[in-house]
Amino acid sequence: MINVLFFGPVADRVGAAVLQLEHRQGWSVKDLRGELAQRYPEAFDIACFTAVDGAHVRDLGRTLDDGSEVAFMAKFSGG
Amino acid sequence: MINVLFFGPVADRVGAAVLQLEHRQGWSVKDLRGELAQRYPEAFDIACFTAVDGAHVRDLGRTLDDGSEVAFMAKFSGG
Amino acid sequence: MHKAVRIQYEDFSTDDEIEALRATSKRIGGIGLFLGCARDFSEGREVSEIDFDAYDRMALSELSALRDEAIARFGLMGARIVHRVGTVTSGENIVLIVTGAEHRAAALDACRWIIDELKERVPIWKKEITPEGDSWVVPHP
Amino acid sequence: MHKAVRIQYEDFSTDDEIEALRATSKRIGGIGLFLGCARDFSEGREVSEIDFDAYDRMALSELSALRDEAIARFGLMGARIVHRVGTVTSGENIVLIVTGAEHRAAALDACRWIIDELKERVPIWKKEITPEGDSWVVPHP
Repeated sequence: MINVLFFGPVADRVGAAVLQLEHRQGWSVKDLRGELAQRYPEAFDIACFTAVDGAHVRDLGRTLDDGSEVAFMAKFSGG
Repeated sequence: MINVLFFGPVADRVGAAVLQLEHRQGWSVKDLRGELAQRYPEAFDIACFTAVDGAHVRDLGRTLDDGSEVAFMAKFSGG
Repeated sequence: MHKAVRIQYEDFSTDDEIEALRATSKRIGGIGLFLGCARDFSEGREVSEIDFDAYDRMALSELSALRDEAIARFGLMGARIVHRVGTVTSGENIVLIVTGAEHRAAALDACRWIIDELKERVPIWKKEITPEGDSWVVPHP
Repeated sequence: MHKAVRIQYEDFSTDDEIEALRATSKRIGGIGLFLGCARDFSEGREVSEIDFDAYDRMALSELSALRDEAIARFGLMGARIVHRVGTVTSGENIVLIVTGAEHRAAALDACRWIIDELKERVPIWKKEITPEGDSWVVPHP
């Protein structure tokens, strides 16, 4: 299972804070992003940062282990 | 009368915080400084700032009015 | 004693954080502090409150990493960072950064660096609640 | 209410000064603060206390001028400066600067500018009391 997390403006546009997807062998962050962006195009318009298991990920080619937690995030506005 | 004020390290070297001197017509800050520097050379070695009536003075040629308050001060070390 | 890096719903006390920082060393000569507050105006609109959402787990680990980096980079004797989440009313505290160093330059430079980096790196989002409606804040580039 | 610029023998409260600053405007989004403390070490010597002497009248007017200049230069909504004189024991507060602005950069830049200028322009002198004797501090050039 892959846990996908959304926060703030992205969660508003998806209409959910968490999605659970079946894990697929060899699936990359990019593959996951592509599939979700088709379902939630408005949310992914503003999702410019990605984290896997709580750490920033820049290489979207990285494959996802079963049980991963993936967050697609809008530009931060804390502080 | 001219009130001459000393503080901190300069007061320590003069051995006093206040001196009162008779006012002399046409006397400048420089004249006053010269006379006091002869009496207290060690104090005036470190007296690098001068104030008249509570304001920094850079033009030592300025003449002193009767009743002036003059301070000869070491480099500041507050904060 | 509170932890040096926190994300919390409750307000915090600047005095308590300063005291906790000082308790770490008697060699601290300069303390820098930045306190972010909720303004009642933002770009011409009246703001009654601000709602914060955060990726708590990641925000905490990013804040801890920021603190460690600041301590190493500026030679700090200590640093504390507290950020609120949930609803913050106009005029209230949002974020507090406190840094302690031997001298003033390091303390103030570190404070500035931490708040700048926090805004870039820490997954927290704010929504402004105004009489005309709510909107997520889009940071300037 | 305490004045915004003071020279005093008594200690001060950072929370009180922050509250007084905030009371001046609800548009303050960022508060910068610098707190100078008496360290127990200075250039390798143990320091038990620091004695401050000041040209009170001139120091106050220089501090007021500094505050006005900082408000104009950085577009501050408020600023407060408190400096202690007399005897300050190791670990205690010496000087507090608090600045409030719409945004963080102005608040922190102003804080830094005020403490730097204060050291150059305000007639206050410190003497360190150590087990080996007392000595007036000679500032670095």
